[in-house]
Amino acid sequence: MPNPYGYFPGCSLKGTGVAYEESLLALFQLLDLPLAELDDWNCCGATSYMCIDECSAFSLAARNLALAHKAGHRELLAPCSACYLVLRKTQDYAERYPGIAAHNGHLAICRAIRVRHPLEVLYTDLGPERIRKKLVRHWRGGRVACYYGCQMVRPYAEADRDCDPVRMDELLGAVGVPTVDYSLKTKCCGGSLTGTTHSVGLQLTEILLNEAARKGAQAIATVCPLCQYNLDAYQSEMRRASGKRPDMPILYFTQILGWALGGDLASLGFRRAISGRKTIEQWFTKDRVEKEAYVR
Amino acid sequence: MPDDFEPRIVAFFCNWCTYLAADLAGTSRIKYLPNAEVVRVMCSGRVDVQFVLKAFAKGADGVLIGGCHPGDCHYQEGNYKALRRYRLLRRLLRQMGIEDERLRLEWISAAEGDRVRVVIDEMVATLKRLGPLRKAEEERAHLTEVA
Amino acid sequence: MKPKVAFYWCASCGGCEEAVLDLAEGVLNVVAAVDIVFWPVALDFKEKDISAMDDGSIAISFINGAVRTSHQLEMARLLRRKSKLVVAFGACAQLGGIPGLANLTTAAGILAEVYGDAGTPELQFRDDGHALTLPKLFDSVFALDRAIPVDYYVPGCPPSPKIVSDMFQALLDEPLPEPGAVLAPDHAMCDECPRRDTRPQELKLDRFYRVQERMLDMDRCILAQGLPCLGPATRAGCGSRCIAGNMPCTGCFGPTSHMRDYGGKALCSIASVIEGNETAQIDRVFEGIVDPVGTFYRYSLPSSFLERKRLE
Amino acid sequence: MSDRNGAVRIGVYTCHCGANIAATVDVKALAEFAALLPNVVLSRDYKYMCSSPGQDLIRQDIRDHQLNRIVVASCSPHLHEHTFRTALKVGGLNPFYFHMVNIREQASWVHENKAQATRKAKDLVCAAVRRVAFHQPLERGRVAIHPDVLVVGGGIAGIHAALTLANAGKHVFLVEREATIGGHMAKFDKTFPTLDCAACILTPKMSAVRSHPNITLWTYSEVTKVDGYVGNYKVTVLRHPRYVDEDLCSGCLECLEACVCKQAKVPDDFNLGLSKRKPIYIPFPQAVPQVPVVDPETCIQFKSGKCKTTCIAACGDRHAINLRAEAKVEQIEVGTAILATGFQTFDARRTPYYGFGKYPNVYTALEVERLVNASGPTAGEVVLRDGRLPRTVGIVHCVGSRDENTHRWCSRVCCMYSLKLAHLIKERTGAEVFNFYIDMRTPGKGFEEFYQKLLNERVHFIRGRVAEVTDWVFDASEEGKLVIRVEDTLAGFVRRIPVDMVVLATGLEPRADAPEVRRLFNISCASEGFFLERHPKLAPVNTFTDGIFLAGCCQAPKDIPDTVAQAGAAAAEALALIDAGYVETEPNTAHVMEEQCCGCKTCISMCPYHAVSFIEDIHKSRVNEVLCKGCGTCVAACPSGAIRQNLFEDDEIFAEIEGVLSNA
Repeated sequence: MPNPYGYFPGCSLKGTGVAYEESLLALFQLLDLPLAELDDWNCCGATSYMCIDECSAFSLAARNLALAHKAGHRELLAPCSACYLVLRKTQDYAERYPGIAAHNGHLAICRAIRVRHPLEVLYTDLGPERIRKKLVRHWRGGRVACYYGCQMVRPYAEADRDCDPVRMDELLGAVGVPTVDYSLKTKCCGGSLTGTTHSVGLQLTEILLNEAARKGAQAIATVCPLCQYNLDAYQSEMRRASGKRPDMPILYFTQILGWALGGDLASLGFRRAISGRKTIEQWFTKDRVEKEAYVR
Repeated sequence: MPDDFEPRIVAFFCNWCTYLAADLAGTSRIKYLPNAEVVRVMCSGRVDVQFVLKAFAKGADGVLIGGCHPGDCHYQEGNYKALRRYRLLRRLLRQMGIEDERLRLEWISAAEGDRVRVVIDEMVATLKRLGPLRKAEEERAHLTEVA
Repeated sequence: MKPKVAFYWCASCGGCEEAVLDLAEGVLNVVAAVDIVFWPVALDFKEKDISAMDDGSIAISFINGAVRTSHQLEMARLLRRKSKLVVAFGACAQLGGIPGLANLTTAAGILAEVYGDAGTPELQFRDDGHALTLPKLFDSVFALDRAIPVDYYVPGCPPSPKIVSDMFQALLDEPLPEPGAVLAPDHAMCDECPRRDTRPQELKLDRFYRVQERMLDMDRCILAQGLPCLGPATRAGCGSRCIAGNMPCTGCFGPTSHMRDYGGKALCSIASVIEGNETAQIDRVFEGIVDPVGTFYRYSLPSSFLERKRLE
Repeated sequence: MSDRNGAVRIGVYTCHCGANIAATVDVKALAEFAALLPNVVLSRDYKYMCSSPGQDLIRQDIRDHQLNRIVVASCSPHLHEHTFRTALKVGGLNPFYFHMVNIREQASWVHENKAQATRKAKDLVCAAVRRVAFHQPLERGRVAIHPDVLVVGGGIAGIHAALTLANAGKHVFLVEREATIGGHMAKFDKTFPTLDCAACILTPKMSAVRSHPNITLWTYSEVTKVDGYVGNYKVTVLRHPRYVDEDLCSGCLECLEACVCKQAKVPDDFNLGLSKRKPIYIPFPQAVPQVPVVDPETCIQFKSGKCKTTCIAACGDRHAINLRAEAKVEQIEVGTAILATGFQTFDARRTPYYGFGKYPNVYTALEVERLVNASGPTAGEVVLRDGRLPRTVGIVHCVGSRDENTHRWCSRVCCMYSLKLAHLIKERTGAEVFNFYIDMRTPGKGFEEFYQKLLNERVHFIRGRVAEVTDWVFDASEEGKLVIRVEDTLAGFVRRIPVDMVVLATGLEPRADAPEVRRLFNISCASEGFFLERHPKLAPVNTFTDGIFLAGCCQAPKDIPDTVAQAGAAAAEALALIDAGYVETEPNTAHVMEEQCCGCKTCISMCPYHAVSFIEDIHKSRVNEVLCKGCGTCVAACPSGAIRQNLFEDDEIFAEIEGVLSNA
């Protein structure tokens, strides 16, 4: 049994993004990659904190990193791109501006931890080839647009290339999922604007959905709970806003991989989807799975 | 130590890299602290250990040796000689109660004007923390018992 | 009438006294030539006898040993007053010598080192009416010329018989040498080293040894064998006795007149002939030199630029 | 010291340098301070010491006050040491009885607090006064200059420099890495702003090089080693085998026809892969020399050894083709060298948001230079990779220039070549052309007029840095196009402009191998990586290594006229040295005091130039003062202090150290 990755869920994965956590845990179990959730973790410090009081935000992040250090982890998994960015940024700033480190004791030690995004873990620690070998279910669904969002790749292009990331495409490709060339893969999903300046946020998500459809995608795969939520939750409003009637499933890459590797449907959180439920039905329903099992 | 302590640094700069970097800092109007005074030599390899000891003995709080980056020496390998002497000398200085930070060897190329600022300002800060090399009164006392 | 001469020892081991006797029968010529008025180690004269003499009535005082107590200082000053010429005799008087290494610590440090918690005698004590005052032990050791003006220097720990007899030659008949002269050749001893031709032109030492660590080849350059031999930096005239004994030169004859800080110059030179351009490798090479000060300033710390260890 | 040099009478001169020094250093106080220093008989301050009245002042005082030492506190010795030494000489004093104090670059310009700057200046002057007392009269040595010249790089800079020298009767070795000379210019169709044909002005010069009796042309070759010093460089050149003998080949090119590979399959580097070539090829029709090259990577004979070698047959009894040819090593001696190694264009893949390498219709400017070139892959037709004619073209300026993330500098030529390309594209295709620029930079003869001309030709100019080139569309009008997203900073909003073709105006950067070349010739690079000139204004083609000169873009981005001018200047500098016949060397060499040398041989291994040798019969070391470059490493290493260095004597340096610390 390899020693586990430290796992920092962050608020989203316990709330709006619970499907992400479910599928992530299921997938990592299928791949025998143990995760150990951080004990007594707190808010990562993203968004609101970061723009109101940076130092408090750093302190919050630093505490989580310090906890990970205390728990003896060398690596900390942050599935939410916002958490991932704040943790990484905190380390970077502690490095560059000793003043910050002075401000908060935790920062001194937090550099020892390697903050990682699950996508990058799957890609570098396993890689498409080894994942292909574990393939159980053959893809019967349609084409998928891989959408990475902005925070995972910028400014720290460590999880993937900063302007045209490809690792999700390659991983999904490895399990037979056809992906489309999607130019907006790192464009803004609307972020927290959907909460503050709703119309603008909506506009941004709509662009993403339309372009995906134009490129022939019937679903979008994401790596971040905020992106997923923005794209998933407001499609009905768009229906009202414009003539178009998008009803596109917005999936987590972990759900697709989990399904392909034979994960138990119930454990992959499909039922939590808001949009594109029909498509999801078609692509992932139980009977279809049994049929395949029978075919094999 | 008094707050108004202004460290004195004697800086041996090689003619082709570090001295030019200092000139570049000038033409670029980069501002740095006035505590370092430059003695120009053709190559860091010319810096005799005696020079460094003399400087410390005559009241320098720090000594800075500036040469070309490894592999870039205008005289091919003078800077390596400087490096070797420096490594052994700092051990001797340690025995004599002189902290490592007081003797600094830096590779600064002709293009690195701002590096001159960074190094000198850093060194001044460090020396202010360390305080004067010679705690004049009692030390004088020691050395003048026979006078 | 014969010139009056005085011998005196300050902080020294007595070897320099021996050195005079090392002249063997030659010492008789000396004795014949001079009238010895003071020589604590050999003859029973008292300090008061010197005090009684007229100033300048002694032709030459030969003082060996470094100055490290108030009494040695007094005696040095007394002899200076009474003598026309003062000769700093031997490494300790000339450079501070082995006792000079005490400048790595202080008087208190030394007493603690030597007596531990046995306690040290107080400076004053009396016994059936007699009072005795111990001289003050200075915190630093000084070469003789830091205490009094010196006319001539005779190097060596101890000076070799040849050097000593040459000295008497030089001082007992006219013309006298240049004031301030060191009475020995002014070039480095490599020149006289029996092994000089075995020194390679390309020397790149990849480690240093201590004497006990290596069986030395009898007829190869000792520096080339990885021992920090200071012959190249040290004044000639010793007759290469250490080399003959297959030991490296440790520099007792001190610097030539072309350098200012003996240890610094010697270090600078030896550090130049090693292997390695990266810090880590260089440091490995120097690991073999465990005590740089003891290696390069064994006889000359008090007369070096830094003179003594900095006070914490 | 006076016993050594007679009574020392020092004159100290403090320069105001206008306000450059006087503003931050109290020059009056400094002069008064200096007057009281030991051996100083006279101390003055003056507005500009380097001016001729300033120098006259020194000359006059030397006579009137019997000065025998001079200290000038002004700028860097690298700037005016020579000036003042000459003044001493004219004044009848040995020029080396002089020391210069740098209170401008290293005091007034770098400090703000006047009191502190003045204190520092005083210390430095005090040091100089103590030092100069020890100075000795010295004579400069002379080194004969070998008349031959090495020119590295066969672009327009190297070509022009080589021809200038050759026409002046000097022999030139021109070494070019590629199989042909011509460099980047050979790839261009027209040149701005005159739009005259690049080939028409370049190719005659190229063939002139080939035929010139005074030029030895070595293409496909590299300099691998440089030894020696100004006037006497020994250079090793590696000549890669091109497998076709330059002397035997008549340039008929029948071998190309004969090659068993009937159609060309190998991407053609000269056309940046826009066309294909055969394993045996000639870079371009006007290549010089007109001699094919065999590419061992792709030639069947090299790969399998089973080729019919029809090329050899075709060559017949000329026997020019020898597939077993091996690399040759040439050793030459030259007195001077001109580096004209040029530049490389910025790799557009480093800016992925502009889609180069992702969208086929995104081109680099250099590719388009080939497209518009009559002898290029499309014979001058500007067509897209799928053969379509572009209706709208967007030219993105400053790709890899003026950018924190790539290169900070302006590449100087992009604005103008973008205008040129805009004109040519419009002329050839009638397409609508957009320029996206940060600032239009047209500072050159006829440049601004050319810009006006383009405006009148109705080429569009949008001021704003392009955010991205993408294929995502808003509406049908953008279908199948590349969309350029940019903030139009004049209109004040973000625009989306759909185009068929995108041209990236990539900037100029130092060649990847610049660091190796720099070390080879022992010169410096500026921070951005271009070779460093000796002085930005006063010695723009010199380097800090005597006898090595710079020409063209290896020193900094520049256009063809500037490059040619600089090449001419470099040639002239070389000629000046050669025709003088000798160069005066600095006397700061080392010498052994033989009676003090103990023959320990420590110094021998110190010298990388083998200037120190051991004379067995007297058992002493000796310095060859011609070979000695004056670093002083052996001086520091000499254990018995028997080696000394002129101008950097121990006495002088110790005096300087005590001086700077005198009021510590």
